[in-house]
Amino acid sequence: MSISLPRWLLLPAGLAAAYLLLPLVAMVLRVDWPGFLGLVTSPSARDALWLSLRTGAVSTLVCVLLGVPLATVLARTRFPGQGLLRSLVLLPLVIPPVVGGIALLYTFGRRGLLGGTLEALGVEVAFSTVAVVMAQVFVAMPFLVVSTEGALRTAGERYEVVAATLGASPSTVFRRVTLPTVLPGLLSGTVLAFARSLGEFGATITFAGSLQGTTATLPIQIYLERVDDPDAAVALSLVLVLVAVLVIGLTWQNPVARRRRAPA
Amino acid sequence: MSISLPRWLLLPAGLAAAYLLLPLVAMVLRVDWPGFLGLVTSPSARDALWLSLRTGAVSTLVCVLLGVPLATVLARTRFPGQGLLRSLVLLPLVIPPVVGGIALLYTFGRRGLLGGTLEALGVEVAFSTVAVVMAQVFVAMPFLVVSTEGALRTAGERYEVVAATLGASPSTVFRRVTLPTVLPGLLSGTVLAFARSLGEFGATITFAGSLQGTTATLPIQIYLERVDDPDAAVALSLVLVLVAVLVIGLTWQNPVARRRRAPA
Amino acid sequence: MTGLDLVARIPERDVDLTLGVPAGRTLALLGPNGAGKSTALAVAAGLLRSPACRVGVGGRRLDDVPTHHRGVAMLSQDPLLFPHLSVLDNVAFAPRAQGVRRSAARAAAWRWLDEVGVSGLAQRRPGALSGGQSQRVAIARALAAEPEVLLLDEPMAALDVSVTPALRQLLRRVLAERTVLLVTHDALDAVLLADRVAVIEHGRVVEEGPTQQVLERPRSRFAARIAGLNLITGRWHGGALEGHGLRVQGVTDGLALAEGSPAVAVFAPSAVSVFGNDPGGSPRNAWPVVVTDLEPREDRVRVRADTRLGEESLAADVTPAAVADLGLEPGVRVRFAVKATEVTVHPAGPDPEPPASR
Amino acid sequence: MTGLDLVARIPERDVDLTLGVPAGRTLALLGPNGAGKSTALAVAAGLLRSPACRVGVGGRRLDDVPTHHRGVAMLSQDPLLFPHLSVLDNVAFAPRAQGVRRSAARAAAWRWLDEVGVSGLAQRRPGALSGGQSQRVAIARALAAEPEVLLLDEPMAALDVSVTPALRQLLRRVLAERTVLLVTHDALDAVLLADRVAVIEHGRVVEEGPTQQVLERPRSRFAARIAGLNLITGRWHGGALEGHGLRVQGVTDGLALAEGSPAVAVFAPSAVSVFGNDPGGSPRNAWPVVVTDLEPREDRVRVRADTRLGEESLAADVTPAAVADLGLEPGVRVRFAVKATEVTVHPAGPDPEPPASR
Amino acid sequence: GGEENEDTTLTVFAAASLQDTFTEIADEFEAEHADVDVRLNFDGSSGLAEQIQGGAPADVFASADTQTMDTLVADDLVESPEPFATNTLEIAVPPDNPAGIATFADLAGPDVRLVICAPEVPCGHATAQVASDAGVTLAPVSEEQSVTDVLGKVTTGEADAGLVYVTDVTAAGEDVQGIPFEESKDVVNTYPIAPVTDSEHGDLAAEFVTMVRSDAGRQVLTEAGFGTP
Ligand SMILES: Nc1ncnc2c1ncn2[C@@H]1O[C@H](COP(=O)(O)OP(=O)(O)OP(=O)(O)O)[C@@H](O)[C@H]1O
Ligand SMILES: Nc1ncnc2c1ncn2[C@@H]1O[C@H](COP(=O)(O)OP(=O)(O)OP(=O)(O)O)[C@@H](O)[C@H]1O
Ligand SMILES: [Mg+2]
Ligand SMILES: [Mg+2]
Repeated sequence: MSISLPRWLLLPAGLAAAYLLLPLVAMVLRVDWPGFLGLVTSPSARDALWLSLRTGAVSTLVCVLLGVPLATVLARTRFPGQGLLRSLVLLPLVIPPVVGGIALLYTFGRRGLLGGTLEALGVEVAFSTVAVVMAQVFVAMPFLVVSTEGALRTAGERYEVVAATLGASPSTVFRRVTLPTVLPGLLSGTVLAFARSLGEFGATITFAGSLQGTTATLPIQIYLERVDDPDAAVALSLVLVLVAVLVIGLTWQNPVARRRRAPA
Repeated sequence: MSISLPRWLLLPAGLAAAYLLLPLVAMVLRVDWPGFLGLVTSPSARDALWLSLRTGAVSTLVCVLLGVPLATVLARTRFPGQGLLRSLVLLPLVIPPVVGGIALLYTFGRRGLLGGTLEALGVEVAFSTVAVVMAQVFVAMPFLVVSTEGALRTAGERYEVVAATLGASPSTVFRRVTLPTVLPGLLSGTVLAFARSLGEFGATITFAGSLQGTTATLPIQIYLERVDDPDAAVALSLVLVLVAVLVIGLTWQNPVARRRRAPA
Repeated sequence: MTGLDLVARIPERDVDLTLGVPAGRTLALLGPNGAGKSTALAVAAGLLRSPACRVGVGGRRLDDVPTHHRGVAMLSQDPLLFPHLSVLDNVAFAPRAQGVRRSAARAAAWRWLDEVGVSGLAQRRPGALSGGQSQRVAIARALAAEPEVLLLDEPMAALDVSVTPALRQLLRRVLAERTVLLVTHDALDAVLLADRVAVIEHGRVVEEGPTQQVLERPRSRFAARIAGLNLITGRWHGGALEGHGLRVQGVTDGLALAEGSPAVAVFAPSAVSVFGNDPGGSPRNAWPVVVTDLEPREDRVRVRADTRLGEESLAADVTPAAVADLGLEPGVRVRFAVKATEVTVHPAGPDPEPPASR
Repeated sequence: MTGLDLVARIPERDVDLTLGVPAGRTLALLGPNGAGKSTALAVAAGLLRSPACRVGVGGRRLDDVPTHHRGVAMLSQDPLLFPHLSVLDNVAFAPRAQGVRRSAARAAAWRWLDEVGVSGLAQRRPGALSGGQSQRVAIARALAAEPEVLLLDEPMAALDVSVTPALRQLLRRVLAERTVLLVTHDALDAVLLADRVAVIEHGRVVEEGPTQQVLERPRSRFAARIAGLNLITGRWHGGALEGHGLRVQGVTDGLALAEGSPAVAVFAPSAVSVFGNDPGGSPRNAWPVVVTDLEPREDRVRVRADTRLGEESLAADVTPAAVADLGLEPGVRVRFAVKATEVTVHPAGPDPEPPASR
Repeated sequence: GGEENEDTTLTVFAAASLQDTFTEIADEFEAEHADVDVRLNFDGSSGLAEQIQGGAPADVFASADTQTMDTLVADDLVESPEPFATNTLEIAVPPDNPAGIATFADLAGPDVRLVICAPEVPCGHATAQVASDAGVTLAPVSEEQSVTDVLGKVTTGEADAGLVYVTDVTAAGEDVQGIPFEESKDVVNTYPIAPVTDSEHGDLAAEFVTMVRSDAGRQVLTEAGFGTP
């Protein structure tokens, strides 16, 4: 507010924005609008959208519930092998999603590492909606962990120390100080995780397969349509984009904006 | 250091770590070690690895050069439509990469939005190594932007204000105060972007094709191998993982650790 | 209530201190910047740990007890109010953390905010406070924790002079019931709030003792710079303090003193004039004394003298010229005169006598 | 050099101030917590903007000039040292930002660190400093910017008493050449560093004028609380200050004063005793005066009197009993006596006379 | 590579299932044309078609189905495609055949975890046709996007059976067991190949097409399990 940015910053920033947005514009221009509504309201598309939203929400929740603790442990403690762990946590990002799906099969599949155990427990995940969530969590969690950890480090632990001297237990400190302090970073991470879950395809189709209403999420539907009818794929992608803008817009803008209004 | 974490945090954190690492273990267990060396040192694999490293490095650089300014503008200014822009910037995350590749083709391809302009300039990007970098930048930049923006917001602008009162120009403030202050978050973002570039496949194969030595990166090679020989695909993935651990380990751990040592 | 025993040994900071605060007493830490005062507090709070450090409260060893279980609350040098909580919630934080219900915690927070005079700001965010307002909220937040042991790092910093006396009284009242380690740069804080004083220089305790003794007759260079005060304890009778056979007139800084209540009169040696015989004039206090001692210091001479009753030792700072004029030397009988307006009389707590543990 | 004109009108904070500092002068801002002192500084620095605010330096309107082009450096209430830079680089930051070469900037930084007495900490990170050390580094950092206009928010906060006098002298020297807005809670800072004083309460200037006038005869409640000092300007001759026909003995707080150099003697009204005739005894200063005025305040009475020469007005605080005893009323001739140890004599800068611009 | 002596580069876009065979044929083609460098670009047929529509610099396009080729013909992007290979479906089961599949009808068994291609993709289209011809109603647990995905489920044992092409079973080697079935003969998938209209090396492109359809090319394809059109 009070500080001006260097002018030259606007050039690369504008370039970056243009580069990210132009392909969207090109996509919108290619959409076959007369057929659009019919395409995106077909039962398979509706099922896929609904499934995507449900699984995306659940995955994001799981990512937050598991990922925030992991990020906190990585940012706030020191233990041997921590450096290695921090790199390893990133790997689902690097592995092509399809290979990630294979790895998940090797682990949780019928003949996988834990397959026997799971079978004994009567749990069968393959080809189920649970598998979709598992695939999404696997690919999306690193985003949440990494950006939350960065925010935790940037914020430092001064306020946590103060809270402890006021008699707050570690749990209270975590809930009432740590989390609110890193809220902007955590929200960014959550949004990243949600976006990545929503767009997830490779690991899902490999690990969970694709069946309308059960495992065929919107990206999978898009892939299938693409073979038949690229226009339909683009139209469906646009729906995905719209949904994402809506969800992200509603959940992300407001808290951040609210925070902004409070003077720093 | 001085503050203890809630014990119960270790449970979800451990679960998260296990969930992310177990598939890797399963993958390692499945590798056909006798054939491993031959597989991963084949000329096509070597070409692909080298190409992946080169393009990944360049993409990350481009992401940082363009993405950090964009993140700064998003975090430090207010303008009409900013909220929308912030959501839109995330979209390359949501769109399935293949659709992203199509959108890039629609934009920069010979018949795309800017195709005529580019052709007039004598520039042809599609199906070249430049196209690989463009595809990677498109999918990876949002990570950098979002996590850097989160870090900028978490850090606040107190120090930037102080610097300005000491007569530092906006450029100086940006270089000597803003960037160092958000270094941990920026590093996380950079690592995310690099990892995502390294693993990028869908947009690349669509926009840049899969020509050995020119556009066939390691993930594309993995994809092609998988058609014939899933074991080879897994072996190559392991190489990708190894490379990522090495690169990330070297570039990420050290600065973060160095920062940590300085008392907060 | 419980005493505090502390060994703070942090070689990286060149700090090696051993301090003890008896149960329910207040120990003031004085010392130059970087002496190690905040370090001592950090060790007591469990924020700084090292195998060479020892912290005990009420005989219980706390070395391995996490900060939040120590029953120790700390006011640090920087207010560090939680930026995401309102002022009210900042102050209610400690009661809430101790399991008090929201409404009760808020009520307590209102009370404390009122005590430090900023209840009008309860709904603000800390980012919208001035420096002194933040400091007051931070004081309220620390006091609201109602800990057994309280660590206060320069509580009066950034406060304007118009609130300082009232806040001192508030602290006096609150600290009376607690075991307190108080860092201050102001001798008056030590006089009014602390039972004992420790002077720290270069990470070592260079002087330690009852407040009156250390401030009246400082042995360390630093204490000498800030202190050298005359303190007379007694009771408030008929608008003056009576004690040790002296009647002392003074001003009370607007604070009410009950008839017969314990009080302490404070005045600087520099405020004491020396006369050969009763001077008349405006000074309300003029006591016959016998010079016991002359200490030249820089450009003045400190004259020490005992009251006729031999009970109370007082000091006066005069110029060398005055020493010559009046022929001052040990054994000479003179009068020490102090204007009533130079003497401040403060309430002295329920027990003006040194406790047995001293 | 350039003067500063300021209209700080921030309705959200209930602040509406108009202030002016002539070129090369220092204006001290006094006022209770939350009065709007820091707000005024923020407006001057360009950190707070609003259409209703006006900032001019040397006649040039700065309203739309970004902070870094204003030639204004600010020491804020919180040290806010850059955590990622060493102490040395923190202090070298401003010269570097102004394009000075690295080696020259570092040399300047060393110099400033030395001036504030923390050159031994140059290689440390700010995180490893004590509170007072941080404050000193922050002072050095602000001074190293060598701005035309300097904004200082409580520069002496958190400093220990042993360094305060030396730092005051440093500031005196540095501020003499600059246009300065100085926030302080200590009247002595205003006396020694400022030409004029503005007292702010509830976001409004309630009193403004030359330091001596405001501090000697405060009209506002707040100023009355902190001030009411006697100031006598003159020149240092033969170990005493001579001016306005008076010879004043005092102590110099260890600072050397050159023969014939301008100086100011400061003492509190409460330190002045009133006698019917020459009292003898230790007080070195006893001047015949004529009572002009009696002002009862709370538990004491301020007696104002002119020296025989009619040039200098002095005040003494005495108890009502003393007024009765001595039969004080306007026109009565008495003696005002002050002990030399109660009078501090400070160097008064190159020009002890009020400048023409006043 | 041979850029140092200004070789002509012939770019061939081929369906991913042709990876091994076309690599071999391209080697032979390079051996016969010393100054030609063949660049191969593999992806799913529809992906390749999109790339060509997007202006990709292709000289030859070999598709895994006629439908995709036809869309390019309609856009005038390729010239006169010709069939060069055929493929038929086969049942793939894990080596131990846990569900005991022997015939096509067995696939409809209640406890069989069957995966097939989605109807939108060519292999799924063929699957649907075989099933309806045979009067069998299939209840798959998953409808995959590509043959590779179907095969992946079978090789990892996740599925009890899958329907893929003969060539895929051949390529997968010992990881799966192939079970041919009579009904597949009626639904033949044809692979067409064509030079791209915009090609700057029209003659060479035509030569490559000829090479693929020559006896030498046929032999390579047959070894991989392809049929002759
Ligand atoms: N985090 C730290 N790491 C290393 N040294 C430190 C750290 N904090 C303080 N120090 C050093 O330890 C010594 C004692 O510091 P401490 O903060 O205890 O001083 P203090 O007595 O509180 O001073 P002040 O009056 O300035 O607050 C100082 O020399 C200081 O530079
Ligand atoms: N960021 C802010 N937003 C809104 N109000 C503010 C903000 N900062 C300060 N205020 C309010 O503005 C008024 C003036 O504050 P300011 O900081 O100028 O006081 P100050 O005179 O510097 O006090 P102190 O001596 O405590 O530092 C106060 O009432 C304060 O609560
Ligand atoms: Mg300290
Ligand atoms: Mg202030």
